[in-house]
Amino acid sequence: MDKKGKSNMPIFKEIRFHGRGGQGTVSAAALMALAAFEDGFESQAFPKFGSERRGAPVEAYVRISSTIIRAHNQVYTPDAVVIQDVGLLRSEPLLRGLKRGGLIVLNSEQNPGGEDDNFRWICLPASQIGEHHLGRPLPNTVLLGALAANTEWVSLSALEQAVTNHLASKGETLVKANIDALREGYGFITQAEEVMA
Amino acid sequence: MDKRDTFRHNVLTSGHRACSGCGEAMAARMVTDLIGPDAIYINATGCLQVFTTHNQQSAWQAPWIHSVFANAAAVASGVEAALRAKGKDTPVVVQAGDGGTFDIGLQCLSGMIERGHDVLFVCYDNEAYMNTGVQRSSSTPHAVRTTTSPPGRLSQGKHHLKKDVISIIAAHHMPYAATATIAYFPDLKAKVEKAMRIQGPRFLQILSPCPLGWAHDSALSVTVSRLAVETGLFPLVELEHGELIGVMRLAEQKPVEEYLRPQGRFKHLFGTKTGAVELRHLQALADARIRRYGLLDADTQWDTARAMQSARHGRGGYASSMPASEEVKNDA
Amino acid sequence: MMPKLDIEPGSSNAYHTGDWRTRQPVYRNKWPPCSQTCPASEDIQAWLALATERQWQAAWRKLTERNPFPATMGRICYHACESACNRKHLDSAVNIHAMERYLGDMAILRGWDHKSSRGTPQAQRVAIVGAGPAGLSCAFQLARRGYPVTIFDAQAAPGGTLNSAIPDYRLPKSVLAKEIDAILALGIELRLNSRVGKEISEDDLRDEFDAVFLAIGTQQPRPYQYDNRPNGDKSSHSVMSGLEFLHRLNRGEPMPLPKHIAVVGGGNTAIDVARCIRRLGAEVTVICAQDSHGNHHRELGTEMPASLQEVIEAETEGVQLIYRAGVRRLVRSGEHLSGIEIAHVDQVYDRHGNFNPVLFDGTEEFVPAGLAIFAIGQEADWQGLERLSQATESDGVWLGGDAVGKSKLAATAVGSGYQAAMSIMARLKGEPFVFDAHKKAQITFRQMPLHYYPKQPRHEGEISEQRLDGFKEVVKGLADDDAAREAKRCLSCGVCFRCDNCWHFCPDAAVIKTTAGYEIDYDYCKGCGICAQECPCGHIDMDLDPASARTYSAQVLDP
Amino acid sequence: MKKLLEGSQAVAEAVSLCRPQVVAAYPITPQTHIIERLAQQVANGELEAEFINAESEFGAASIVLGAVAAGARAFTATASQGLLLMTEVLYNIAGLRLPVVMVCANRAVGAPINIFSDHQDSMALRDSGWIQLYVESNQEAADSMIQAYRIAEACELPVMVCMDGFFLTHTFEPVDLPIQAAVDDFLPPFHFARALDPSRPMTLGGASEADNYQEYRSAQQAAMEDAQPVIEAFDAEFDDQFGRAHGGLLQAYRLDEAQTVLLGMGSLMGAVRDVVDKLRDQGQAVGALRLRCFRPFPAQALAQYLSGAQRIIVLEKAISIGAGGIVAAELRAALHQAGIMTPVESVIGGLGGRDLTPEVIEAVFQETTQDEAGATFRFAPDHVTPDEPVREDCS
Repeated sequence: MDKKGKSNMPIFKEIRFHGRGGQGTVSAAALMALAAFEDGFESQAFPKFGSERRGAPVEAYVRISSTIIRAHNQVYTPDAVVIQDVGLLRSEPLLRGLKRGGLIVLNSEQNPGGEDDNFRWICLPASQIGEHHLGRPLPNTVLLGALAANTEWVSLSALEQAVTNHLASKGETLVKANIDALREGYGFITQAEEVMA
Repeated sequence: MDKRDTFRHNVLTSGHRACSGCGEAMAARMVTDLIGPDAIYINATGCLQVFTTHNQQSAWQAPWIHSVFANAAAVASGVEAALRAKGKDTPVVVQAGDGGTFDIGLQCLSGMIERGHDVLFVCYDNEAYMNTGVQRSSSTPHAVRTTTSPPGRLSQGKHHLKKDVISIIAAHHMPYAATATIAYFPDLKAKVEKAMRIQGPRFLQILSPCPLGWAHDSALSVTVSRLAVETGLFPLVELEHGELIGVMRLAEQKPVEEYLRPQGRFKHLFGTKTGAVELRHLQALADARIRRYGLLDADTQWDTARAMQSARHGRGGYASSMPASEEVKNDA
Repeated sequence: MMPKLDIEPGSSNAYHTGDWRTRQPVYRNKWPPCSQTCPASEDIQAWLALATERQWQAAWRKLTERNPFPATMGRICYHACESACNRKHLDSAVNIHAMERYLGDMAILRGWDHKSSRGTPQAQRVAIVGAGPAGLSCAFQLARRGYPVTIFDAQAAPGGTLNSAIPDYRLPKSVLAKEIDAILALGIELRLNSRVGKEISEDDLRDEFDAVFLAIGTQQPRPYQYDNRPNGDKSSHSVMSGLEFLHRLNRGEPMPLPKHIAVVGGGNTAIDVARCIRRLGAEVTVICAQDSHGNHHRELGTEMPASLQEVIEAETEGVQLIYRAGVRRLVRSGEHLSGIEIAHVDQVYDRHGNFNPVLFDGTEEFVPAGLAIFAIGQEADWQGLERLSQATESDGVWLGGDAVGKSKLAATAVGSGYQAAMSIMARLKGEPFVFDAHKKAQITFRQMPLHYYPKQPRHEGEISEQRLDGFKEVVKGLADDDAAREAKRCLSCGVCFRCDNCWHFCPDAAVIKTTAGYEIDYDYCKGCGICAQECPCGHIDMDLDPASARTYSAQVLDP
Repeated sequence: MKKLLEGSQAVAEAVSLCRPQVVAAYPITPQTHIIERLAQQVANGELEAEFINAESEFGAASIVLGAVAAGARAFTATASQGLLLMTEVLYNIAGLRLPVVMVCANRAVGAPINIFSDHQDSMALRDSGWIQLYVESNQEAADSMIQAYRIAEACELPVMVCMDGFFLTHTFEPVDLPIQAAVDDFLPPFHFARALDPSRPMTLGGASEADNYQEYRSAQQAAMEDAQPVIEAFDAEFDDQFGRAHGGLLQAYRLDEAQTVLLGMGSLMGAVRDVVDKLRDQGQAVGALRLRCFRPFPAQALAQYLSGAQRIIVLEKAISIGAGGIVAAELRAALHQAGIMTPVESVIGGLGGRDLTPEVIEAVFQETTQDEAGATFRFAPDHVTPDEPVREDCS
C-alpha cells in the first residue's frame, strides 16, 4: 500500500482494546499505532491509566489520524472495539460509546448474541490461533490481523513491520510466530458486504 | 452472620484487587485472621494498601490506616502511645512490603523498635517493588531480573545481595523477630501467636511470592515459597533479644535450581556461561545460609516435612456419595 | 457529594473479582487407582475411610457391596490395588489386602450377616451354573435385591477353584466356607453334584428360569506337549498338570513324591504348586519361559505373570526358579523320569501376542526331576452346555467368570459376577445397563503434592515361624490397633479429607468453610489455581470458566 | 528520525543523549518507565553511567546532589509523594546552586492516595528555587531534556521538567529523536567550576546568618530572572539546530485578534488547541497561550501577550488549598502590575486524573454566568461518559 496515497486520505479513527492484565492488551494497542505510523499516519496509543493487576480488566486506546494528534484525552466514542477475552462481557460495558456501524472484533468462536444491527461483529477463536502459533493462548496479534483485514485502516505489511520492530529484542522465533498469528487473523474477513472506509 | 465469616473473621475479606494468586494477599489474610479484628492496623504504601482500598471500597474489617510510604512504623508509634495514654491495650500491627521495611521505611522502623513501642511489624517480603511494576529493592536477591536490574550485555540481573534485614532488626536486641512464609501455615500461625503474646516491638518477615514479579504461574505461589525454604535460600528462624532461638530444620535440602526454574525472574541465568556462574553463586549463598543457621543439623523436631503435613480433620474417602455405588439407588 | 473520609469495613465485597476469572476451581471426586485396578471394583477408599474411624461393620458393609469374600480375597487376591496405590510414591502402598482380610475375619468372628441388606422380593428367577466366586458373587448381588436364585454345581462342595485349587496355607477351608455360608444365608438355593446335561437339562434351565448365568470356571488343564506326546498320557506317574496336583492335594489324596520335582510355568498356579511341594518336603525347580520381575521386563512385556509377592515367598521357602527357559524334552530312564532338558527361550510371544516360545539350539541344560508338573493354564469344559454357551444375553443367558475373559483372578470372577447380576437385573427390569466403574476420572500421584502426607511405615500381618511345617496359614492377620492405623495411611486420593488447605491458601477468601466441607465463592474466585495446586489429594480441578473463551497463560512476564 | 515512542522512553532516550554520568532513582508510578528504560540502557552498555537504585526518593535526590557536587552530570525522576519526600533536598540543591536536571511525572498528592495526573506535586515545589518547564507533548518532553541540561549548567540552577503522568509518560506518539552528534553539538560537556576536588579544596553548604542569608536568596532570584532570556535563547538555538521550538517561556496559539485567551500548562493544551480551532471555525475569536515556563514566572511576557485580551480563562490542574488557582493568582498579580485590569477567570480541573476533554474545555468557554461574588475560581464541569453505545455514525 502506498504510504503517501494513504496519508493523503483524511481519516481519524479511535479504537479501544479490552483485555486482562497479562494478555498483551497494551502491546496490541502499541502495535496498531506503530503500524499506522509505518503507513504514514499520525498515531497515538496509551493504556487506561492506572496500575495493571494480573487478571484484572485492562483497556488501551489507539488514535489514527491523517493530521497531527494533539489531544491526550482518553477515547470515549471509538470506531472499533477489540475484545481479547469474551469473559469480560459479563461485567464490563464493553460497547459503551461505540459508534453506530462500529466494528467489534471479539475473541470468541461464536457471536455471543450480538444481534445488534448497529454494529459489525467479527468473532474468531484468537486464543486457539495464538496458542497454535505461539504456544501460549495469546490472542493479541491474531485480533490485530482481523482488525486490519476488516477495516483497512492499517496495512498488513505495516503490522508485520511493527511486530518485527517491536519484538526484535525477543528474538526471531517470536517475531515469526507473531507474524504467522497476525496473518492467520488477517484471514478472518467479515461476511458483511463492505469494509469501512 | 455471613456464612463466609463462620470459621474465621476474614479481617481481609473478598473483593480486593490483588493479582490472581497473590502471595501477599494470602499472607496478609492469614496474619490478620490470626490476630483478629480487635487490633489497629497501620499499612505502609504498597500493593497491599492499593489493592485492599480501591476507590471508596475497603477490604478490611478492622480499624486500618494508611499514611505514606516511609512512615508506617512512626504512625504506629503514635497510635500505640495514644492507646497507652488512654489506658487501652488494643494490639497495634504494622503491615508493610519489603520497600516499606528494607528501604524507605527502615529509619522509622528502627526508631520504633529502639523506643520499645508495643507494636508488631509485619513485613510481606516479595523481594521487589511490585506495586509500581517490579523494580528492584534491597530485598531483591542476587541476579534477579527486575525492570531496574535488567539483564543485558553487561548485566546478569541485580548485582547486589539481598539485604539481611532480620539480622539488622534483631541487632536492636528486641523481644522477638522471626521469618516465616505462606507455605508453612502451622509455622506461621505459631509465630504470629507467639508474637502476639510478647510485649514490646516484634518483627515478622514473611516471604510472599508475587506471580507477576517473580513471573511464575499464579497457581505456584505456595509451591515456590516452600522451595525457597527447602533450598535454604530463605531460612525460617526465630530470634529473641538478638539471639537465635530456633530454626526450621530442612528435612531434605533441595538444589536451588528447583526453586529458580519455575520463576521467570531467573530465566536469563539458564543456558549461558555467565548465567551459570550466578547459578553457582546462588547455590553457594543457599549453602552458606544453611551452614550459618545450622538448617540441616539443628536439634529440633520442627522440620520442613513436619510443618507441611495437613491436619486430617475429617475422614476422607466420602466416595460413598460417588455414583459408583448403584446399590444406593437400587437398595432403596 | 462529599466522598467519605472513613470507608465502611468490608465494602470491597461489592466488587466481584470473580469476573476476572478464566479458569475455575471445581471440587470433584476422583476414582482412585486402587478402585480403578480392583477387578471387583471395590470402593476401597470408602471402606478404608470408615475403618479409620473404627466403624468396622460399616466398613465391612461398604466392602461387601462389591465383594462378599473379604476374608477370602484378603488372603488370596494378588492385590493389583496395592501395585497401583499412589502411596507407594511416598513410602509404601497401603496394606489393602490385610485390611480387607481384617474386616472379613472380624465379620466371621462376630457373625455379621448380609440379611439386613435384603431388598424387596422379586418374582423372576435366576439360575446360576457354577458355585465358584463368579457364580456366588452374582447370586449374592441378586439375592440381596430380592431375586430367587438357584445355583447348580457339578462338584460336591461350593467354591469352585477357591475350594479345589487354593492350598490351605494361603486359604484355610473354614474361612471360605464361612463366607459362602453367609452368602447362601440370603436364601440362595444350592444344588450340588448337579451337572447341566446330566442332572439337569439345558432345556429345563431355560424353561424354569428367567435368566441363566454360566460361570463354570476352568476345570480342565490346557493341553501340553512334549516328545510329541500329548498330555493324555495319564498313565504316567511322572507327568501331571498343576491343577490335578492341587485337586488331589486338596482332596487329601496321598501322593508319593520323588526328591526332585520340576514345575513348568510362570503363573500363580505354578508358584502355588511349587510352594505346596516344599511343604511336602521335596526340592522343586520352576521352569519359567518369561523373565523375572522388574521394570525393564515389565516394559518389554516379558515379565512372568505370577505375583511378585508369591515369587518372593516361594524363594524364601526354597523354591528354585529358572527364567527364560523352555522344555525341550523329558529325559526318561524306562518309565521313570530322570529329568527334563531345557533350553534358552529367545522369544516368548509371537507377533500376535500369543505364547509361543522359540528355543535356541545348543543351549540345552539338564534339570533333574522325578516328576514334571505342567502348570501352563487351564480351560473351561463346555461339555453339556453346548447350546447354552452359544446363547446371548438377549436369550436370557449370561456368561462370566474364569470360563470367559483373559484374567483368571478370583477377584475378576467376583467382579464378573457383579456385572452379570447388574446386567441381568437391568434386563429383567427392562432398563439399559452401562457398567462404567472404570471410566471415571482417575487420579495419579502426579496430581497430588505428596509432601503434605507424613511418612508412616506399612503395617504387616505377622509371618508364621514354622511356615514349611505343614499347610498352616503363613501370614497372620493385622492387630486391631495396626488395622486402624493402616487405614489412616490411605491418602484419600481424589476425595476431600478436610485438610483446610484450600481454605487457608485462597488469597481472595473465596473458599468458604462450612460444617459440610467447602464451597467456592465464585463471586470472588479469580481462578489462580492455588487451591488445586495445593490440594493434597487432587480433589480440585481447574476447569475452563464457562464465561471465558479460552484460558490465558499467566506464566510469563509480558513485554 | 521520527519514531513512535512511549513518552517515558522518549525522555529516557533524550536523557541518554545528554550523556549523564550518574542516574539515581526510586520507583514511583508514573515515573517508572523512564528509569526502567535507563536501567536497561546501562545494562546493555548503551549508556555509560552509574545507575543507582536508591532506598528512597530522599536518597535519590541526595545522590544526584552529591554527584553534581562532585562534577558529574546527573539525572533523577520522580512524582507525587516522592517529590514531596525529596523536598528538603530539592531546596538544598537549589540553594547550593547545583545544576541538577530531573523529571517530575506529574501526579496527584495523597491523601487520599491517587496515582493519576495533576500538577499538585510540582506546584508545591514552586518556591524551591528550581526552574520548572511544563511540557505539552512527548516531543517537547524529549527536547526539553536536552535544553534543560544546557539551561541548568549555564545558569547554575536546577531544572525540573514537568510532564503529565500517564497522559504523556504512558502514551505512544511520534517523536523525532536527534542524533548523538547533534546533541553533543548543542550541549557541551559538563564542567562544574565548584566541583568537589582535592586539587581545589572548597567548602559547599556552609552555614549562613542573618547578615547574609537574604543575599543568597536575592542572588537566586536574580539568577532566575536572568534565566528567562537564556531559556528563550536556547529554545531558539534549538530551533535553529533541530528545526523545532517549544515556545521558550510561553507558546501562543492563534492569539492574533483573540478576544478570549485560554491559558494553561502541560498536556491539556493539546486539547485546548483543538478547541480553539473548532471555535475559530465557528467564528469565535479565541486563542490559547501555553505557560511552558512556570518558574521563573514570565510576568512581563505574559502581560505583553495578554494586553489585548477581553477575556482570560486560566485552566489549571492544581489548587492552593485555601486560596484557589495558583497560576491565575500569579497572573492576576502580573497583569495588575502591568496595569492590565482584564478579569482572570480561574478554572480548576483535572485533579487526580480527571480528564479535561475538548468537550469540557468548550463548556468552560461557553460558561458565561458570572462567578459567585467573592469566588476567586470555579471547578471545571465533568466530562459525561456515554455508558450506552452512541448513535453517532462512523464516518
